[in-house]
Amino acid sequence: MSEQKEQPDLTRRDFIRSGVRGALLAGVGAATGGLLARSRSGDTVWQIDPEKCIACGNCATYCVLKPSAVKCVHAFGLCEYCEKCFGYFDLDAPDVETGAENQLCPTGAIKRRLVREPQYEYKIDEQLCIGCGKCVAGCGQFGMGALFLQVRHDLCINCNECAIAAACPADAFRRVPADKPYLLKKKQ
Amino acid sequence: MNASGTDIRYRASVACAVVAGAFCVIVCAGLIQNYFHSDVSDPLDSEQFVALKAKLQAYPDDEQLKSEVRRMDLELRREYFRSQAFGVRGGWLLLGGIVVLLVSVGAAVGCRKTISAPAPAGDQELAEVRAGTFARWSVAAMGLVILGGATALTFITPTEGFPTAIKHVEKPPSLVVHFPSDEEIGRNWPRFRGPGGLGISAYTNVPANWNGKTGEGILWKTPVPLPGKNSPVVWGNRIFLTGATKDKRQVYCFDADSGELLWQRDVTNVPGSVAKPPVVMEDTGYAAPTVVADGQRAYAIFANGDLICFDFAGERLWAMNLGLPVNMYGHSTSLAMWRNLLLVKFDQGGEGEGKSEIIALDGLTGREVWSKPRPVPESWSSPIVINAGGRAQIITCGNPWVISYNPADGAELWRAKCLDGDVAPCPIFAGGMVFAVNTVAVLAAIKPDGVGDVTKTHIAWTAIDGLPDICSPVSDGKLLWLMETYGTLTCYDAQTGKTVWEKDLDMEFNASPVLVGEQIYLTGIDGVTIIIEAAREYKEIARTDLGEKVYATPAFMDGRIYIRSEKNLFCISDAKR
Amino acid sequence: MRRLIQFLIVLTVSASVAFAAAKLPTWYNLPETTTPAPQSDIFEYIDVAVLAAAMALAAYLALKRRSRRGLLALTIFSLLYFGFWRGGCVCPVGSIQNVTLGLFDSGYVVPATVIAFFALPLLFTLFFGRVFCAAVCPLGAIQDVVLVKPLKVPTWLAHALGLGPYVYLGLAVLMAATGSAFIICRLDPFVGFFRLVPLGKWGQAIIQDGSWPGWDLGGRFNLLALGACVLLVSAFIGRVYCRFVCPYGALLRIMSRFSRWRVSITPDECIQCRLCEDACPFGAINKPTRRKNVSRSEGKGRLAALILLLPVMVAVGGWLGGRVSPALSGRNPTIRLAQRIRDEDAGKVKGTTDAAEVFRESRRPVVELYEEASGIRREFLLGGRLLGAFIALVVMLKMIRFSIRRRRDDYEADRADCLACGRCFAHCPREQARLKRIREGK
Amino acid sequence: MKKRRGISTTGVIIAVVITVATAAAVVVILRFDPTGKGGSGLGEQFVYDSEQYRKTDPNLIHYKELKPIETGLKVARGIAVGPDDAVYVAGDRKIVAFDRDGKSIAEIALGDPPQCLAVEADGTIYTGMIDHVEVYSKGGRRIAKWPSVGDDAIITSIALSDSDVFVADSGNSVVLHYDKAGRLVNRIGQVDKERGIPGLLVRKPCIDVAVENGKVLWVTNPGRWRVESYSFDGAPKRHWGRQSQEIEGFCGCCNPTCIAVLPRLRQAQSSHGWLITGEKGLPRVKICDETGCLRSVVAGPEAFAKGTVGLDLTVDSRGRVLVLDPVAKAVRVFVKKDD
Repeated sequence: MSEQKEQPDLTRRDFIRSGVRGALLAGVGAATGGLLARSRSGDTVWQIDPEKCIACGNCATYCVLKPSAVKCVHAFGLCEYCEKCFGYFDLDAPDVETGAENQLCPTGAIKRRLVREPQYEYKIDEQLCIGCGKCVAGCGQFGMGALFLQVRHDLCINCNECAIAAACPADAFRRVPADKPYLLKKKQ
Repeated sequence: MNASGTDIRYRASVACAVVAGAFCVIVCAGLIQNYFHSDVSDPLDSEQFVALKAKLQAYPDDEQLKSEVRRMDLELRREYFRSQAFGVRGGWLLLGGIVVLLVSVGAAVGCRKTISAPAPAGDQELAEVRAGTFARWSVAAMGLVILGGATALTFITPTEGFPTAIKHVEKPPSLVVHFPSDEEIGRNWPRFRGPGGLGISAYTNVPANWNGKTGEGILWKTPVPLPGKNSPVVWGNRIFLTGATKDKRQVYCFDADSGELLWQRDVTNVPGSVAKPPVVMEDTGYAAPTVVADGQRAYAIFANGDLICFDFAGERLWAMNLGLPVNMYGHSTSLAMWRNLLLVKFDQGGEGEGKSEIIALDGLTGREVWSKPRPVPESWSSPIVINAGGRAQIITCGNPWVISYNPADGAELWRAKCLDGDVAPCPIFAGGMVFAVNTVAVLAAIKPDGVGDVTKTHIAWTAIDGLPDICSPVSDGKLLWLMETYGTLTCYDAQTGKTVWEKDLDMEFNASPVLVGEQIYLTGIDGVTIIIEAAREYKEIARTDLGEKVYATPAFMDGRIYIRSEKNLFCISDAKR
Repeated sequence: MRRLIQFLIVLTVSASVAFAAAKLPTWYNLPETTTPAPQSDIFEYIDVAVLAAAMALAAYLALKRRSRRGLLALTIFSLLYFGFWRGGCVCPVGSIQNVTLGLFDSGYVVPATVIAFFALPLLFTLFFGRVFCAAVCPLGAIQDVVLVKPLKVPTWLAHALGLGPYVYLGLAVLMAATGSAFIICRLDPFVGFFRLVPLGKWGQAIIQDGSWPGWDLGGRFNLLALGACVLLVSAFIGRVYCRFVCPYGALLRIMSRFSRWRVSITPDECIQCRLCEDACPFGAINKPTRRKNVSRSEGKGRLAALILLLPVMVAVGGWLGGRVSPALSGRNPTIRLAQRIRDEDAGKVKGTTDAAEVFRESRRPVVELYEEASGIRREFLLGGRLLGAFIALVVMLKMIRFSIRRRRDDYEADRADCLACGRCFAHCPREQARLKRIREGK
Repeated sequence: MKKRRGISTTGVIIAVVITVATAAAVVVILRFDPTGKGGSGLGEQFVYDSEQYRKTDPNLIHYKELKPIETGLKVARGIAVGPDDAVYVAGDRKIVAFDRDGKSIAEIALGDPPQCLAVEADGTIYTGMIDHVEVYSKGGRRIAKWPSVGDDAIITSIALSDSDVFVADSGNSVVLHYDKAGRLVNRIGQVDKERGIPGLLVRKPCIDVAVENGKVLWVTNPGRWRVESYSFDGAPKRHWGRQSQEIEGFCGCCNPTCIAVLPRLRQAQSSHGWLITGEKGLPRVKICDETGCLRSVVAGPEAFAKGTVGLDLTVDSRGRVLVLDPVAKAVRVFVKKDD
């Protein structure tokens, strides 16, 4: 076990090591280089396609945040300001007034305001909305579909894979460019 | 070393940690209790509240019930927000507690941290060997655990596949307006009398000798199911014909190489198609008009006004009925095309009845693009589309007008009054001149660059010798030939209108003559084809017999002639089978 | 099926028809739908810069400066920045999946920042050892700060559990490559905590409009519960996630094995004082070997047997992986939908699911779905075989490694296992001497 | 090292903690439902439930369904009955016709996608495109193309009398009265306080018109959940209808979407002024008498796919109710049970 014997052994090992290191470096470089060549720097964020959404309620509970980053939004341009709003009133509401017994939203997040008889404005109080989509279902089934769910980007932390997207039965989540982060329903 | 100082710090840290830990446990318990108490996020899921609402359904006008619901709603929400606020406050307290706990525990551990003296080394070598063995065995055991887990997984999950079936591919509709180029048209025989309807073959390598009885020179022969006087139309390797009887109409597509009937389609289910059969003469039949093809689709019209379009695969694209033509021989004007427009000359009724018109339809959809009424009574002559005077023109013959239209919008370009009677021969265009002819009228040479009524200004010459009543003229630009039904062939000088020669062939003709290079093919009703020189003197080159009656003008393609006899479709070719 | 679909819009009337909305009074201003913008992507580039700088600093602190205190400070900074500010996303651990999907699906574009997050720690490790783990990774950091009383995990158990990262990595790559799921993200134990204190949300609100969004806490109960459990364990078993779970750690181990420079316990030479023997809470210190009278022939025979067994086991693993692939493919949404539709059609299951109902409403031909599913199954078959072979290979290589006796003269940090945390420095008397020299030198 | 021999309390506590935590972690992971299989987990209060209105009292249904006629269309828009009870359906870019037994008899290619159609007794077809009307002969040739009604126009229905053509323009909430040559005669249904016309209110393009006995024009006013009748000079005559999810009313925010006049069938039965109405939201077809009182349900919501929008209906001379189902892309045929 002399010094002379040790020396070549170590250098051989070092040689192999640096060889492998070079190979690994080349591998990582090739993979990332190839991907970089394809990557466009444009950032993307998660969003719900309202045309696909079925208002199943998963958005309210599958988000990694609580309350969910998904909220109901209202496309006022689509809204008909109905007196009997099916997103506001329970289907079997006894009356068409703002009493709690008539309201559809379980968290009372929709506010009603008279514009001009018989037109009423309905606004979402986002502090209260939990994104359950109940009003979305009502408005979609009987109304204009002016209420729909969207990921609010002041809340969303843009997970690598959105937990709601993984649980969405309608495949309604997709990544959209960050400079156009909303898929709002518009007048067709 | 300051032992006592460390000790005090240690004890303080431990005490702090214990307090923080207890605090954390209490807060945590409170939070968990709160979490399960408020249950998910549903303030209204209280049974009492639901029952109250259900009751309200039964008594919708009970004001007291209503106020009860509202009160309870308010209460539940207040409770919900209180619980939420509790949760948030508790969360912060817990976080603070954990931080204090961590810091104090860290401090306590830090105080007690001493670099411990190593334990006495036992039999290091043995320990090392044993460690290696242990490691090996534990890794092997873990590998086995994975193996076992995977095996178990294969047993508990079904591996059933998915049913498969043949995928149905729906071809996308082509929306691009496509029409064949002049060059493509020139290579085919897309309409009555070939490219441009001029009766001129683009190929000169066609056979000159055949015999229908012995089969000599006949590449194939295929029976045509229903009778018809229309001529074969050839595009690529497809030949189109129609056939009809009083109450049945069909369109056929044959393979040009084998003669196989690729498809045959009944023309039924046409909106407004009249059940009553039209009046026709036996000379004309129910399927006199010739098909037109544009490389993608074939169009056919029948004596009862049914107009139909198929693609080359035999898929019906559209159909319509133009109304039962009022026409004493039966409708027999063939179709024409310009670019994507299908041109239907639909002359009917008596003089001054105003029933005649010319219609242009979009070939793909059958949608009408334009239509123009025509100031003529019924006629049989087919239109041609020419390029003359720097513009595209549709040339039509009627009694008494020869009218030229702009094919793009149907605007009338010029008209000349020179015909009379039941006009059947088609106009031709040769040597810069339009020639229109009918028996009992004249042969007129008209310069096609006029505007408005050009009767007085643009008719170069007229002549009256040997005027035909069925067969259309043919011209190479220098000479022009007229074939009269009873066999009188007249040759004119196309420039001057002087008769050059006249020859009585002593045969009956319905098919129009076709110019093939320097020769003219004349096919008589009895099936005999006479081939003469297209020259200033009459000279017969050959005479050959098909042995079956022929009413339709043959189609000439590369090395082949297609002749429709009364019952069959023949392909004549020098190339032996 | 507790909850059927209530709601499906069949666009028959409204399609391609323009329609005027309500005629409202002129004084009424139509409210705009508020659309808060997402965080600017400038932040992501800043993140990349911070990552690179933090790793450079960690390398300096661990290798050159040999400062445990500095590393601890950096650890806390990383925890705050990458963890609580950024919400733990995108982290290099999760980026494995993006990169995999990017390599397998040409339609998927991996953002440049994610590629940087994937590659930078690998490259740093190749040169400086696992300095990323030491003080930059927020997942490691949160475990590190709660490590109160490290217990020694028996080496044999540590080696057995050390298979975990490879299995996890293989599974994650398979799931990502087939476009099925990002399981690393789904099972990330710490996101709940990172999102509990929404530093990023506060910062964003303040930067963007100067508002204060309130003291609300975020985070899901189940995620928090998982995180709490892992943290509780890691208070006693140092970095339990990093050592026995983290798939990125598996990659870093490979890189670290061949690193150019690395942490050494002693600043100069080992005097074999054995004081550092128990210094490492992660069991990453190797003792010197002593071979004197162990018969080598026995070891050689075993080694030969294992090497011969290697291809056999790899083949067995591959075969078994193929057998397991249908079970694994159940995680793919398309496969799941196809199975559901098939079972519903065959009457095997009662009722329907939202997904199945949406599919039926879409009127897409079932055969098409089945074909797509069969295609994915084939991918899974291949992937499963490779995964099985990979796991078998790892097991066999580990066993072979334990059969080779390496010669080691000094106490050394294990090339692969060492997290470069710097805890052992203080245990070395040579280090103490060095520090003293520095102090006195000043 | 000494501790190895005896077992310290701290060691036990730590071991217990580790075991419990590990077990809890495993349980939590197993309880994870990343694929959403378990549903949202929200309470009943968060579920929108309209199922109770999707069932009809079978005693109210006096009609039974025969074999439907498959139209073969991709988009089915409008239905009308022509001479000899031939059924005409407009959709895609064509009109298809079937004889009274459901056999295909004709197909007419159109240039634009049709929205609706009406067929005269002689077989002339009036078809409404988005903004204009085209007239086709019985043979399928286009006879006339009327000028565009305007950019905002959405033509949703056409009705004919002997000399008039009524065109419902949902885009402008008005019924346009033309003569047969395409000259605009009058605009019916615009807000007119003096005559007591509240105006047509629509939220989705779905105004339908029908002519009763060649004298009375019936128009749907979906935003007000009612039907209105007018004389041909535009004077309002009668109206009935109210909002309700119950079968007696018109559901949703905008209904009925289509109407047809029930022909007087038998001497005994006075069905004068009876209408057949079709709704969306809760897709249902029912018959109401001249006062708006429900007389019969032809088909309840259970007969149609959920979310069916854009029904059109007509009645033939035998009293068969023909409903164009845009989801099934078929003509659903309903006859009275006792027939």
